[in-house]
Amino acid sequence: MGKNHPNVDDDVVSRVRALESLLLEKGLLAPDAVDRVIRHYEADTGPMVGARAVARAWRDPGYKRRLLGETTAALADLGVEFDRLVVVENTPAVHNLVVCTLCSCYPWGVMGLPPTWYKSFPYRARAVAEPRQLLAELGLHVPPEREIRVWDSSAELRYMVLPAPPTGSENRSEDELACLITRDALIGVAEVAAAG
Amino acid sequence: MGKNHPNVDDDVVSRVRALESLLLEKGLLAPDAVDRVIRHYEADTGPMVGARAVARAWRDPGYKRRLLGETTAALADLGVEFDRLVVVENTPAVHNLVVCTLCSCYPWGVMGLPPTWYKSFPYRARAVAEPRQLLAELGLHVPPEREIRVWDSSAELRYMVLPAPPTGSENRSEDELACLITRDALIGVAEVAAAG
Amino acid sequence: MDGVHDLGGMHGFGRVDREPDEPPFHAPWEGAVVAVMRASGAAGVFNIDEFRHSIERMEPDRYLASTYYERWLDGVARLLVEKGVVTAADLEARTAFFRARAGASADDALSAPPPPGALSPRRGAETFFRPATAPPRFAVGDRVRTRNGRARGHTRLPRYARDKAGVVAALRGVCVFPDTNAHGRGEQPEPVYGVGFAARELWGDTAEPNQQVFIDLWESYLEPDARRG
Amino acid sequence: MDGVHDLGGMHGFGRVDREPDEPPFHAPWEGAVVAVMRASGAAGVFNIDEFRHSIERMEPDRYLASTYYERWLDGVARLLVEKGVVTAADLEARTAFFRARAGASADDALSAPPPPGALSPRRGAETFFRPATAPPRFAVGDRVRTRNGRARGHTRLPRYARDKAGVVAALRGVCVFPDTNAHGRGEQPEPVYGVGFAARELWGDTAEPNQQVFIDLWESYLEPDARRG
Repeated sequence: MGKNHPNVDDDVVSRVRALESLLLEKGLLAPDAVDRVIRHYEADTGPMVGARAVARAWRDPGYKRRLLGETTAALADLGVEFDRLVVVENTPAVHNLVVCTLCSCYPWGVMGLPPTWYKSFPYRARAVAEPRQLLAELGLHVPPEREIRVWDSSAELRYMVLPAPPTGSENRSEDELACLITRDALIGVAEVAAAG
Repeated sequence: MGKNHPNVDDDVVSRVRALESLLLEKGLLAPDAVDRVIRHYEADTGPMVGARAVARAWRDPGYKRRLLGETTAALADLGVEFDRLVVVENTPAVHNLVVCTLCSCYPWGVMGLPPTWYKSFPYRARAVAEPRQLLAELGLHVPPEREIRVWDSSAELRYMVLPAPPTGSENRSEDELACLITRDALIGVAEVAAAG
Repeated sequence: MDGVHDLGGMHGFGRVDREPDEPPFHAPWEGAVVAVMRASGAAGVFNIDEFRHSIERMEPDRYLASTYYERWLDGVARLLVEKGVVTAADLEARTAFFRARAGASADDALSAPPPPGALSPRRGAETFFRPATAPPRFAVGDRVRTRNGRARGHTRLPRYARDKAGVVAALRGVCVFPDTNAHGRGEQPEPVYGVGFAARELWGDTAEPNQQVFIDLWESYLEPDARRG
Repeated sequence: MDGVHDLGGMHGFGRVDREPDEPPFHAPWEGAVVAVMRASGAAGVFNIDEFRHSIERMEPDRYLASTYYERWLDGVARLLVEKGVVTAADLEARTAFFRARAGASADDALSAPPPPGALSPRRGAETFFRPATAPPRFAVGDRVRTRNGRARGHTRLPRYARDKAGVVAALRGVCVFPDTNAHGRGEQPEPVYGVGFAARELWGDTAEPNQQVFIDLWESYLEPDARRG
């Protein structure tokens, strides 16, 4: 069924160690490279850059226009260098959903590591062909009159959803709003809920 | 890669025994059913019915017309009850090839058990899309001016190729000819070679 | 369903290897699977379309990692459990019994002799043809186009031949319809047509030259071809 | 290539399960695979298209039985061997070394300190855009049709979107062409178009209502749409 979780498989671990050690030996891998990668993603988990961009867009109509129309510049405002993001906006008429059917392309530089379910075979298989049913199974009911646009990340462009702000967002700061924005909402499998 | 040969896997063997014994217990399986199946196919291996029909067709133009046009009746002449065979004739202009892409349908009643390669994933995948290259890899070079017709056994019809007779066939008896006709020739991945 | 079983045109499976002097079965259990499948079919536990669909429902990675008779085993076992002939618990327990007793024969697990009256599997008597109830919609020579889209359940219209134009080459008779028969919705017989497709229609400019593919297709897979390519 | 990785529209994979509070990596070796992949890429051993194609070349049953980072591991290892950076024999021997020494760290196999000068992986600096050398063939609003047929090698035109009509929704810029770049035939940059397809065009009458799919497609995947459906 396509495992979501790795075997604690000695052979896999040994093979990774072998590659690591051979590349170390040949001077292709820096001694601290593995630790750096792991520390980077453990420190910088989740979609914080994307969430900050969305929160700012909700508060600032000018930034929202830039995020949608001059995305690379809008990300540079947040200190992020990423020249191939496309931001797609949810509206009352349109719900957006992001997938990569051929592999698992995802905007790592903006949204961190992709979650395992995004990389799973059922998600890759079903999102383009039965998104409404899939979203309903995930708890998001999109009414039939609302169009679903699915973005299959087949080239080097990467996609992020600009979700609708939750009710009451006008009374919250950008930082408070950013904390409400989940990775799932930036992929399009959830809405952003108002916090209690 | 899709194994061609079974694991000597205790679990598979145990599971088969379990089904066998549960069906015996419930009176759904006759005590001698397994032995009968195995003895039947060990005694009656290979494509003998099909080979006899082809050999007769080579010797007898009237039988050939019947085999191509009234196939069920022509098989009944050989004592075989099979109401859904289609016989396709190789000619200088046309080479025929039989496959089943969706499972591994095959005329068991006429040609015995299908060979493992016929049921293999590469054969099922490639025969409809790159038959000329596939046949060349199997040693049968079909010149570009000769059309290849591939028969994908998607319904309950079953297909058998009527190959071209080898040179010198007019000097041989029907029984001698039948012995020259291989299963591979009846599927369309080989020609019938004249014996030395 | 559009599963990994629908292999026509797929890449990545390597070369076709032929085994010289291949035996009928590579182990006796393969013959036993054939006997179990036939006995279950003869007893009316399932029909051939349910059987094919059961195999298609294997987990995709297991389908691709299994041999032909391993797939049969999986398909038969699933149906025997789904149809309530055996329980999953009984099957697991009995499997464990034999796993602990290598070399035991099937009746070693029986506390009494098997009941009489079991059917011996027979071959060849079954027919899939049914009487025509209406004239066929298409005639030899008609240009037809196959249905577009995904198959909701079992189907015999391969994915590589969806939304493609072909020519009716033969009327094959009226046959049981797998798409309903596999799902307990009856035989609903339909005319079957032998349809020829130019390789170029199926495979575009990656087609080999001078090739056709013929596929036997049920009437509801087809519509008249309105477009000319 | 049209392999099992091309999953859009396939059935048989079950439900999507989300893991609550999923950690960044489920084990440290996953992070090590990311580091090894990035270091090899940064050293110019392979490009991203070669890497994707390498993963696609896994044996199909193993692809479907592996996790995401297991597939990365397979893809990286294959390329490092094919490119001659490590030999298959060295990789097997080193793997055996660590299999016999659970818990050993990577440098335990080294007889001398690693040479200086290794690159640290960097992120974000790479761009896939290239200067335009010719005007784009299509404009926003143009009706286009995707190429029919099988992919000979690596491609980013999914199988479910072959021989389908859509409308150009956006010009994405000129980008490295994966179909050549994955095979050592150069970057051969082409305009990329965001093309919208009605779900009904892709999935026929099995489509859900009111849906479009947008796919970014290179110019040579497209031709002007001559037919009107």
